[in-house]
Amino acid sequence: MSDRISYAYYPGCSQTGSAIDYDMSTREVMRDLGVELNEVPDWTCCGSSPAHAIDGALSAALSARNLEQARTMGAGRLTTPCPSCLANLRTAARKLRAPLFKERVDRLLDEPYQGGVTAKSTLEVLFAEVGPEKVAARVILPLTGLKIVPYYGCLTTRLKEVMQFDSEENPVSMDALLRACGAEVPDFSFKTECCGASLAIPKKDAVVALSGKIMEMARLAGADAVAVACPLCQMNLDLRRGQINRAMGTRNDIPVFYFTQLIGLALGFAPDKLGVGKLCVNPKRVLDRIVRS
Amino acid sequence: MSDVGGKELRIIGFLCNWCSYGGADAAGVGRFSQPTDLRIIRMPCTGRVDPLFVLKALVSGADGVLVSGCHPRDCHYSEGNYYARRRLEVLKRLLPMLGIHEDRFHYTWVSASEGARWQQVVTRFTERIHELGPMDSLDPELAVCAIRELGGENGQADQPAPASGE
Amino acid sequence: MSQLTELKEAIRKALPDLDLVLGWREGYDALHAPPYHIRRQEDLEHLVFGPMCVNNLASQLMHLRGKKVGIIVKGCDARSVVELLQEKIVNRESLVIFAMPCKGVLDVKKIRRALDIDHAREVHFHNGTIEITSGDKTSSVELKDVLADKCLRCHYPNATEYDHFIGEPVEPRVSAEEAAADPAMEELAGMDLTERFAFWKTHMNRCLRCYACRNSCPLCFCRDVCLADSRDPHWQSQETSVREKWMFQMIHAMHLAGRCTQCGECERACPVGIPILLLKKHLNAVVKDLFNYEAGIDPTATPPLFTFKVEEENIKEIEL
Amino acid sequence: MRIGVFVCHCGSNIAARVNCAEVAKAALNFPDVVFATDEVYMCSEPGQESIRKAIVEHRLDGVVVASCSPRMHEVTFRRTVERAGLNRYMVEMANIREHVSWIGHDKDSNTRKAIDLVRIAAAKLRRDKPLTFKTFEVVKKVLVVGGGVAGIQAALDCADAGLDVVLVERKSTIGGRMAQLDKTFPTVDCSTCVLGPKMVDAAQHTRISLMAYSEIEDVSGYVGNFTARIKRKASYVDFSKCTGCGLCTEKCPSKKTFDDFNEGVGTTTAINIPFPQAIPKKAVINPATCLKLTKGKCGACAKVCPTGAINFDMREEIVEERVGAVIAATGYDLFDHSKYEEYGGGKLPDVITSIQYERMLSASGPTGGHVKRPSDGKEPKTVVFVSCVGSRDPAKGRPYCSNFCCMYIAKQSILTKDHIPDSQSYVFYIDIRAPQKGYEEFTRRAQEEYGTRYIRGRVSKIYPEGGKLIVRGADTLLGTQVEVQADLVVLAVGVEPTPGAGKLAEKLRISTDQNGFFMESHPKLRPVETNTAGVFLAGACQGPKDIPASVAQGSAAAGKAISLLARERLEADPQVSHVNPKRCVGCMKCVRVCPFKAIKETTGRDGLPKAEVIEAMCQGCGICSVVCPQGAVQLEHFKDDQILAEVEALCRTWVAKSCE
Amino acid sequence: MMASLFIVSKDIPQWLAAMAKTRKVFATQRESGAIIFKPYDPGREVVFERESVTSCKEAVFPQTKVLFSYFVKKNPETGETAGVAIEESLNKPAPQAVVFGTRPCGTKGFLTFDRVFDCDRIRDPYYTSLRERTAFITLACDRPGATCFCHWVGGAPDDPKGSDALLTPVEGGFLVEAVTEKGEELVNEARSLFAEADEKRREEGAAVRDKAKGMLTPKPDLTDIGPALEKRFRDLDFWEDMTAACVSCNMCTYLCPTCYCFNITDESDGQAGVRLRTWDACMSQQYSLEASGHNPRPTRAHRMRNRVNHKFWYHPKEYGGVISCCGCGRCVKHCPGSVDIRRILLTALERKDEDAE
Repeated sequence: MSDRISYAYYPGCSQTGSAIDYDMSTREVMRDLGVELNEVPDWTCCGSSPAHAIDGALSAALSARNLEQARTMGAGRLTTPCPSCLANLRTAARKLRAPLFKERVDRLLDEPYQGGVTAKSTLEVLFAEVGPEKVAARVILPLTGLKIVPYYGCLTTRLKEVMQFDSEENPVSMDALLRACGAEVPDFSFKTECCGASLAIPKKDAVVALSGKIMEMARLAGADAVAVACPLCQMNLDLRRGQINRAMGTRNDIPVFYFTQLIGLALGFAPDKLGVGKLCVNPKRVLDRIVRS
Repeated sequence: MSDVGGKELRIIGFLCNWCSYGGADAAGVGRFSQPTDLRIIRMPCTGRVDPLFVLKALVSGADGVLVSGCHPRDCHYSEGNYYARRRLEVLKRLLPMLGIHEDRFHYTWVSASEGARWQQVVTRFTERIHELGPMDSLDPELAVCAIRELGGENGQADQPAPASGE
Repeated sequence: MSQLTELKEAIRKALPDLDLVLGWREGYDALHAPPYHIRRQEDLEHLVFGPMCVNNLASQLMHLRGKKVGIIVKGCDARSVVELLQEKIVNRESLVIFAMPCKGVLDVKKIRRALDIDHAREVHFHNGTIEITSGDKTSSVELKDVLADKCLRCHYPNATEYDHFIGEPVEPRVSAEEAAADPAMEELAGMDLTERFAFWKTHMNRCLRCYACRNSCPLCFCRDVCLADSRDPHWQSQETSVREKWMFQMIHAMHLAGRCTQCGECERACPVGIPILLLKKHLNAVVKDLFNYEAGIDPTATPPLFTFKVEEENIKEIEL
Repeated sequence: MRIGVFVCHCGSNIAARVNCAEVAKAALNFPDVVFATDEVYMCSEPGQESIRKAIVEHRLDGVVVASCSPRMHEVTFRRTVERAGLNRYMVEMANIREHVSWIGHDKDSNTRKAIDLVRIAAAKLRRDKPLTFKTFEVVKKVLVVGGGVAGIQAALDCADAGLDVVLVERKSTIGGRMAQLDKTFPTVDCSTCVLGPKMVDAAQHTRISLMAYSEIEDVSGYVGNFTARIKRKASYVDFSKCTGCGLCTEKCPSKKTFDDFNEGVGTTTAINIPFPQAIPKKAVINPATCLKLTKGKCGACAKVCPTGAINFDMREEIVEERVGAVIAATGYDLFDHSKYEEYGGGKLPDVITSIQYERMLSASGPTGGHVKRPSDGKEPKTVVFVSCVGSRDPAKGRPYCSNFCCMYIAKQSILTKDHIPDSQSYVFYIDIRAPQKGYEEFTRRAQEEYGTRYIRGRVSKIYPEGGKLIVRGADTLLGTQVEVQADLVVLAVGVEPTPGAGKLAEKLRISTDQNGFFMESHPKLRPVETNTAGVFLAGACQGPKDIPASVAQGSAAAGKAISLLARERLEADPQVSHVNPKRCVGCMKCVRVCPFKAIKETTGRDGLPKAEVIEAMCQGCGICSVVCPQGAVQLEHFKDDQILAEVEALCRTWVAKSCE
Repeated sequence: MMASLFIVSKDIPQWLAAMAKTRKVFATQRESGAIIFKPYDPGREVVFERESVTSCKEAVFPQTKVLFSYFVKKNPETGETAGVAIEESLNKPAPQAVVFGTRPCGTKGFLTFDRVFDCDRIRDPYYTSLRERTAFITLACDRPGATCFCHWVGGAPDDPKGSDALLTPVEGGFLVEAVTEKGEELVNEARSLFAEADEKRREEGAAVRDKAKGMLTPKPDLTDIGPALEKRFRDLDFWEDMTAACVSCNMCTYLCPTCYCFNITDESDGQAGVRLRTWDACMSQQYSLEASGHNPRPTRAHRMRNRVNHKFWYHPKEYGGVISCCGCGRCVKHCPGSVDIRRILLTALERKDEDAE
């Protein structure tokens, strides 16, 4: 394999707003590890919630359009940090193999869908192509002594047939990358529990209960920090911490990072380059320990 | 599904008695509906399937030929399908040089328990042959077929024997 | 000592222990050298060797089973002998092989096309040209223009299996890769399916069912009991339709798959110029690709269609 | 030739989708067909009688039956024509049920297809020849592979019927899975007490030769005349000297050896006798952990052995046995639950398998019958049983039901209460499958008398929290999520074929089903036979089975072997290859490819080599026929001409149709 | 013989086209380097420069001839046989035919056929029906080839025997002489294409023929060839040596203008069938194979002996001394082993006084 890895990059809507720090850290880390990201020109919403719940063809058409945008830039493969976007892109590509469905989608598109672009998560690119060894070799400030709990959320590896990456019940890719950064990664039973994101609007109390349980389990596991790979998970675990603590009567103050932020820190990037300042739960204690070591 | 897209095409299947023939039976028992174009010839083993039977069928008017036997390692005679695999692969690669689309011939492995798989194989193969359409014909042979007209429409005596052989 | 003298000497010594030695003699003109049986010492005077010795003498070995036979081979002929040894048609103990390094044989059809010659009284070879005297006229042509196609791409000019090697081995004319590049094959490959189908239909229409191809083939040793003229089993009728003629060539090609040493005798023998070697070349390439096997190299090998591997590296199961 | 065609309606099975009368009418036009009719049930008594009558009345010399699959009724109709005085091979079948009426919906297309299939059959029949049997002697000895309860039963039944038996067991003792069990359901009697006497009988039976710690290397030959090569593995103990006193096991310093018999609950010594009632009761050295064999030091066992049975230089040896029949009884293995990451992926110490629990419950087990949590040795008060772990779960590649887990869960929950009266058991289940005699009552007792709480739903997650295991699942009856705080979780792991089953199937030339279990010849009518004559199946190697079913099938397989070998001579299937010496050129390609070494080289009248088939060894695969370039080797009933006739019958019709 | 006419080369296709209006025309055409007889196709060039590989035998004695077809009729009620319907191929009249561009030797081949298939004893309708309807326009040879020996067996490069018209190549075209009325008719049908040949052309034609004759190698005296071959009959070593290069294929007999052996086979599905008459070849092992498995001519030596003897000994003996070889040399020229029948004859003659051991 040549050193140069190149991907079309599809940030996804969240990464331009609430999760801009995920986007920032992703770009920095990837660049440092030799992955060339070329942003898909004129990309649009992937058609994930709520479109996919209302109109399957429209949702697929949106994903198809983005994949075609990537194809026109000459890319055979695309990466996105957001599991939700990835799920929709990959689902659309699968469904479009059926000629009748493709016909319906093509009617919604300017040009018929041709296909041929595969989408992968940023996590998969880092784990499977860059690899923990290469990450470890480039670590400048190891996360030694930090217990970091990896939380993958429900979409990163599911559905298995769609994602075709890592174990759906006990994924280990993020564990390996964090270990490569020097962190201690304890066993964690709640890696793929639901944070409740899809109920965020209609049933806030359910979200708080689910996310609260995850944070409680992280505390029991002795976590100094939680690493996530999904903008919605991050929002629920981080932004809602006050609600969680109030509802559960806890005082959980474990910060929740994007895994790319943690890798970035280990690679020696300044926290502000990685958007660490955008986190709600104060990460200072963690940051201090990295610098100290 | 009476057949795929209208008129039936001419498809011959050579099936191993021990597995695929049973698989086709299993598909029947399971009522897995299939296109009706295929005509199955029962063989003792795919090791008995001479590639020349396939060629003979293709030059004689078949539009497609399917050979199906036991999965590797499952041959009732231990080794028949291994020989078949080599012979049939060579045959498959010969066809295009003869000007015959290689997709007109397919060999695969279906066990006696894989009724659903058999349904899939038959359906897909039949669809594929329909995509390719009827085979280009060679010269109309002197063929016994051509003189069947002698016997009237159904080959029956329309009137008392003109030149009795008895 | 010239190569021919050396060859004669070797045969002279071996002849007392042999029933006969297969060689070539001078033919009705200087361009033809028909196969010849050397039984007595005095027969040796007619023995010739040179680019006009086109026939593959291995084709005769099947008739001579049970006899102690000597055979003169060119590089390509030796491959046929190796194949016959593999298939136990000939017994190594009752065979003495005299190997001649070969720089190629003539294609008489090419000569006829290049030069307007009827009766070649004399033929001389020097410096890569062939000089032919016919009547009172002498004309010459570059040897490379009139050598058989197979020789232009020959990769085995020296026999690999022999008892006596006469003279020095010659360098292969081309590398293995060059040997693989074949304009006739490329032409066929360049056609689409319809064109190829029509190609064979046209060519096969001309076939006479004379079976010169089959009977000249060193490996078609079933010739007297060939499927093509058998009533039991009844594979073919006697009808001279394209269907039957083409079917025979398919039988021929499939039966040679993994065995054909590409000596080209079938195509050379065809009186009406049907390019039947193409099918065999193609199958040889397939066999090489699938089983990494070339016929007629190793006398102890088993031709690939008479054996198998449980895991075939190069056969991928194709799903519909 | 005079051919009769008989088209079967099979009630409405065929007639509803095929115009049978039209098929018969069309058949009357086929070459040599002089009689054609259709009947409601061809295989019925009157149906067969009508065939017999027609043969006599119309002087038929061949019959085509268009009905169901020949795999179903070919034998039936062969007998029918034989009764009418024809050779039994003068029958061809056209499969117009499984291959036509059951799979096609359009009656016209089906009828056309049925006519073609009859056409093929008639064309082939025209070239059929009466075939006659030759007979051959049989070896009156049975090889039983696997010494579990099914194998033991089969061996005992065969031996009692007067057949010699070779009983081969891979482990050092027979007994199999049943020997590992504490109690059996639904009687809750002691498993070893039931099995023990049978094991002793098997060991002491004069007709049974027991080969423990041995495996099948390969099997060649054919029904009545198999040759099995059996590998005696190196046990490093001379079984003829070992008395099973156990002194060596006491002195062995290598005490961290994985305890196979106890499923890794506790450890054992490098030299070991698996359990007190082992048969044969012989010690075996595990070469992976023996200090003498790994490091060249120690040898304590050799020093203390009173009979000098220890032999560190022992090598495996191959023993050859000629047998007439083979019974495969290789049993089952258990699903590796580490594939369930949601249940801890095998890393949570207090999540154990049901068979481990069984060993824990056993008084002769590693814990002396005391139930202890592996993590801390404490007695659990809350035990959760999870059913269908690796069963009925297509996502894990295990779509089938493992048959007996429901019942042993009930048994184990009852035993739990017996062992720990203040305990509470929970069972997560999908369905309770208890169809045999006394089974349903047994599961109700578990619930009603022993207070086991049954929760209908799958477990979605097991995770540790505060020294407990949280078992989260759905209660689909209440429609809610439930969480149970458990001290010990027992997974009812599914049943799968033994790891060597696939290899053994290859050696025996039998097939396996999609799940890897040995395939029976017919799921209903030939459940213990295989498609290889003379090879029979017993027990869970054919599919998950509980003890009574395994014992029954062991007896059934024995019955089949006994009836096979009761005859002095067997009839050889005459569908074998023959060489026409006039066509054979002696290239011996057929000799090269024959998997059965059934073709030999001889010398023809012209002094040249010719091939010759040894009929008794030929199995009729036809590989030889294809490699013979001159068509000299022909397989009876599948001759080139017969297959070509079938091809041509179709092609001619097709070409004729397209000319119209 | 009618007076000589002249036709320019470029008008030949027009003549062929005129004849093809009402007749089936066979002409020599080139395919893949081989000159063969094929039905005339205006899109394809007719070539004359060499003797064709195949003879024109196909025109009158097709390689496959359906003699008749038959169908076993059945009673629709009982399925029992109710007679056989037969379609006789003779009932379909064959079209008039012209063979164009055969050489004198090839044309003469049919004289041998006539002796066999149309004689006092036998009149084979399948043969004669085609023979009567076929005309031969023969091209005289201007240059005999290395394998030509028509003059050994009573022929000549300009022998008009058996031809209906004879062409002689001259500068710019051909001299045309009608030999029979049929030939005359063929010329007259396109009379406008022909000019009267002037003296100069006639002389040129005569010169061409003389030159060709002059080029012939000296011919041996074959008067005693029968007895000479008889002497060698039991001398299998002689025949072994003569056939060392023979591969036992059928080529020599199939290309031969005088070989008339045939085989008759039925092809049937049990109910409908055809009876075929196809060429057979005495060089094939099966030719003389008997049902018992015995073969009186088991080796190629036996078979070659039969071929040569038949042409030069048995046939002359049976048919008033006429050798049934036309000397075209196809069997020599195209033989994969370059087996030379002339050498066999000469060697036999050389040893005619030598008794076999």
